[in-house]
Amino acid sequence: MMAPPDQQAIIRLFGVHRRYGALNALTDIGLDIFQNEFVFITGPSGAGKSTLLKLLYLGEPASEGQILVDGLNLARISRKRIPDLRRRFGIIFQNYRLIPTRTVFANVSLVLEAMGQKEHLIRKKVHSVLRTVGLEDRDSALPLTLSGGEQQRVAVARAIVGNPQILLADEPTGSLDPSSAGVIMALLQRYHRRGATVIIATHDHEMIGRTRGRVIRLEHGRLLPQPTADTP
Amino acid sequence: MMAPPDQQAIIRLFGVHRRYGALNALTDIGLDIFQNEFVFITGPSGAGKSTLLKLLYLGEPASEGQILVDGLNLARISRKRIPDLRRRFGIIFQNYRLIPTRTVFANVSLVLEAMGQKEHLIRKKVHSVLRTVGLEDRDSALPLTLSGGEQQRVAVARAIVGNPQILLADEPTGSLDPSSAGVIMALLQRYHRRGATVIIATHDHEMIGRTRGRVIRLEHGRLLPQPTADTP
Amino acid sequence: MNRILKRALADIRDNGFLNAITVATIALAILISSAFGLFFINASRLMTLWQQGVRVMVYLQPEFADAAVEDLRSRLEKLPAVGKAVFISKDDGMARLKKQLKHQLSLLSNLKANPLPHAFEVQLRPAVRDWEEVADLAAAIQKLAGVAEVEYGQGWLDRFAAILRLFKLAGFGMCALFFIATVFIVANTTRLVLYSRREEIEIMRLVGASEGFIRMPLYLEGILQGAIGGAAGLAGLLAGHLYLSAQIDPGLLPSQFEVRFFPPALIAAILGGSMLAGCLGSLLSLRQQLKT
Amino acid sequence: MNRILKRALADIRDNGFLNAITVATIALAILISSAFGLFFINASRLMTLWQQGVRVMVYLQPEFADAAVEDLRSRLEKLPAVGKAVFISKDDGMARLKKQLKHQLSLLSNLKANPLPHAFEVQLRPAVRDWEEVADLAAAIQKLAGVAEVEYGQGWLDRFAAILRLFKLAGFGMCALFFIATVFIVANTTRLVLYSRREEIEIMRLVGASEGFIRMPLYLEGILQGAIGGAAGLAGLLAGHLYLSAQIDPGLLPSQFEVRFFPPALIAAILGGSMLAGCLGSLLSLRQQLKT
Ligand SMILES: Nc1ncnc2c1ncn2[C@@H]1O[C@H](COP(=O)(O)OP(=O)(O)OP(=O)(O)O)[C@@H](O)[C@H]1O
Ligand SMILES: Nc1ncnc2c1ncn2[C@@H]1O[C@H](COP(=O)(O)OP(=O)(O)OP(=O)(O)O)[C@@H](O)[C@H]1O
Ligand SMILES: [Mg+2]
Ligand SMILES: [Mg+2]
Repeated sequence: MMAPPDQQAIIRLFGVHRRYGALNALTDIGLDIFQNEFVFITGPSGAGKSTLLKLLYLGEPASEGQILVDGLNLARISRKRIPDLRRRFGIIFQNYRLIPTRTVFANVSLVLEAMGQKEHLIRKKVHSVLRTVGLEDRDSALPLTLSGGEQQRVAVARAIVGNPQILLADEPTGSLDPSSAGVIMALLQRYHRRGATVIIATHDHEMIGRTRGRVIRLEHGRLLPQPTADTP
Repeated sequence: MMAPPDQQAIIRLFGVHRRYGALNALTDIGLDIFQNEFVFITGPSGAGKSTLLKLLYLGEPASEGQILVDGLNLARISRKRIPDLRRRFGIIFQNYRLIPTRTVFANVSLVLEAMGQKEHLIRKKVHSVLRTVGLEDRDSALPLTLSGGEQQRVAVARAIVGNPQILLADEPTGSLDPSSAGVIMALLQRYHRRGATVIIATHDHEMIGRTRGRVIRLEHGRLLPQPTADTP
Repeated sequence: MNRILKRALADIRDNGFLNAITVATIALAILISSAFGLFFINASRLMTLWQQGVRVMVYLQPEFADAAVEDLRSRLEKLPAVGKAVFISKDDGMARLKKQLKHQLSLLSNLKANPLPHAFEVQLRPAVRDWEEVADLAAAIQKLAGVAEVEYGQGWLDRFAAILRLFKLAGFGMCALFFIATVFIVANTTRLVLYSRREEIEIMRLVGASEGFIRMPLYLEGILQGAIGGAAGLAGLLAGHLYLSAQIDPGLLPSQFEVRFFPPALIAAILGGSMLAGCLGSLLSLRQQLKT
Repeated sequence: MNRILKRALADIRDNGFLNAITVATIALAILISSAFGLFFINASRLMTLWQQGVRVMVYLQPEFADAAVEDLRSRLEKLPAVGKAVFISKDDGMARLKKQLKHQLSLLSNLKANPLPHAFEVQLRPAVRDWEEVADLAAAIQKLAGVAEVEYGQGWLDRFAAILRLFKLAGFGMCALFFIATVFIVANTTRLVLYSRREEIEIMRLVGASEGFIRMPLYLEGILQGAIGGAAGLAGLLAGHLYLSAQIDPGLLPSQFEVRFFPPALIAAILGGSMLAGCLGSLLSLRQQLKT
């Protein structure tokens, strides 16, 4: 699904580096991601997939280079505007990052509360999204009492409940059996069809094979030359 | 690899239940696992795989039924003997459970220190096992500065460094790309050949297909009837 | 606001242990610093009262006419610092002297006539605190017609006043120190609590919550904890105070004195300080977390 | 042991922030409770000294021979409670009386002979603390040959003694309260710290570490933190003490009195208490974690 040239790039990276001390997690990344694209980022363990996602939502700053998200220059954004930026993203973190002291419901509703939505609306939306990921009856459980796959599904629910423009998913089905994984992937595809841009970091070549989308390969922090685009 | 009848069962479960309030995570599990077996536990998300492993190392007590590990009755074991029991196991937790304030080296060496081994021996063994999982140069990193797959490999290293009798691995390659996963699986098989009993909870049917071992299926907390044993 | 309060209360419920420890620490810290404050306030009130117990003796001229006594009394009692003026006739004076000189009575036995002058014993108003005020008063009395001499402040009382001053100095210094230390202890405790919750706060930031959204409930929580802890500390102090006051033999204390608790304004100030301290800790902690 | 210490030190290094906060809280808590202790000890020493300043006056029989004075003095000074006995001849006595009665001098002007007896002013040893001891002493002196009457304890001193007793009662109570509160605050802080580290402790248990292996370094850490925090608190107090002592006008205080710091034994006790408190918190916390 190489985006047609007239389409708008929602995310642009120019010469981006990310260093941790002597370690170069990302080296000279130049990349455009277009509105409503479905992108896989793949590569071996430690290649820099998660780091790349982190740079987009300012989980960490780039060491060098420019990143534009929907026209915002991330290097120049003021601290007060960061929440604004992050609300454009729905993020499924590799390690889920659920709040252990809050129930499943509270973890998911947090996003909507932070947006200032009305309480009865929040309740409706959260229950609906929990139903979609198959956890409607676990809404009052604490995350640590859930199985790994259940936690991952809560993370998915939290990422999509706010109806974000861009979905960043870091290994969103790593803890799921094939059938649950299929459900989640179908969900992300449906979400994509509604107009969102979806970026998935994953090792799962099988999943990549089954799904239409651009594949970006990283190795040792560098982009590999893209194979011929597999247009839809 | 159905164990021959003369082989000794190292783990035996009789009518084991585990309930969390109204939820039955495990129902009436009866199971023998033999010395030096290689066992996969599989099943959909929330089936009870992790719970079953937790019962073995007394991460949680069974609600009902008897569990024997190497002759020890877990229901009767005194609190003081629990560390003894746990040292028979090497455990790869589903969520890794690394200590965030300690370096990779310290996380792995902890096991040997707790066994009271000599410092120079510890250093040698830890470095050797970190080399095996491909992290020899990250020994002084903190876990949260590692990628997901790197963390998982630290968890593997910690599980095997103490040379335990039984290895419990909960989704040990979920965050790994196929080639790293292959390395880890080869490691677990080598470990098995050295005489250990290996029990792996996983969704990865591909991995199960590639590896010789008994497959135990769980669904909704119940054992499914075993398919015809695939003897080596 | 209602929403923030709701979230703060939910948060307190979800973090029961942390809250219990925080409130207990605040209560203890407030208890000890205000126990000292209360002790100091009462002790210095007692000492002031004692100092005020000082009489000023006014000796009249030998030729003073008995008829003018009432006139002088009313003039004395009109002075602002004076509470009451008690007339002591020369005969009363001799009786007192005999009691005072019981071992030297032979002295007095040879006397033919009573050589003592009439006198007034002047008691001061409770508002009179300083030694200087007493000296001013004495000077004013000295000027009145018929007054021969004014006497006040025996040696031991001078010494006492100096010690009282020292006591008050140390006391105020320590009150200040204790309350500052309390603020720090409370703030430290809140910081520890938020440190153990930093992952949660980080997650809120990552899902796009604004700083205000994150902080307001935490500040409110700090304020609530400060209020509850402070109130508990003061309640404990009050209980101890009531118990101990009941134990004290009233005969030991000057009759005008009663052991008192803090006045309401001070209670309010202590609670306010404790609320502020709870909030301050959250503030410092959240600032620090932003920096890293 | 060496290994445990090593692990404790590594642990302190790895948890820098938590340790800094713990040590600071311990230091503050120790500072305030021992500041009060110090204040109380000095104030009550001062008051005791004052009370000891009480003289016992021994009036001799009129027929007492001047030659026997030295004999009586040595007998007085042999009494264990007596520090010094100063002879006051009848002439000295008259001179004092004249000073004392400056407003009633006319009283004395008619005297032909000095009717006063010889007397001894007896000063007490510093070790004499109680009013009862003074009374016992007086009774003992009364029995000596040549003694007509023994006088001690003027009215104001009685009153003072009662207040001193009250002050000491409240002071000891508060010292106890403060130190208990300090122990709790320190223990609470350690509990909070270990609460925020419970995941780590749980992990150690899961990989087969024995309770001893887990706890020993933590206890040792609590003890080290208690020692460092306690020492810092005491050092702060010492600094304040030295500064304030230098500020005090020595003229205000009795000459035998100097403001003192804690004796070494008490310092050791405070440090010990603070170490125990640090350890106690760890103990409670680890116990609690085992139960859940
Ligand atoms: N905060 C950090 N400090 C130091 N090094 C880091 C930090 N975060 C990541 N790294 C390193 O950067 C490299 C890339 O990490 P990243 O998490 O992006 O890998 P990844 O492609 O997501 O791998 P995985 O598939 O294992 O999750 C790794 O070698 C990792 O150790
Ligand atoms: N401490 C707990 N309290 C309540 N319910 C629990 C607890 N632990 C597990 N459960 C529930 O028990 C069921 C089995 O959980 P378990 O973790 O064993 O699943 P699993 O087979 O490992 O799943 P996954 O593949 O997703 O890791 C799940 O529904 C889970 O929510
Ligand atoms: Mg990653
Ligand atoms: Mg599991």
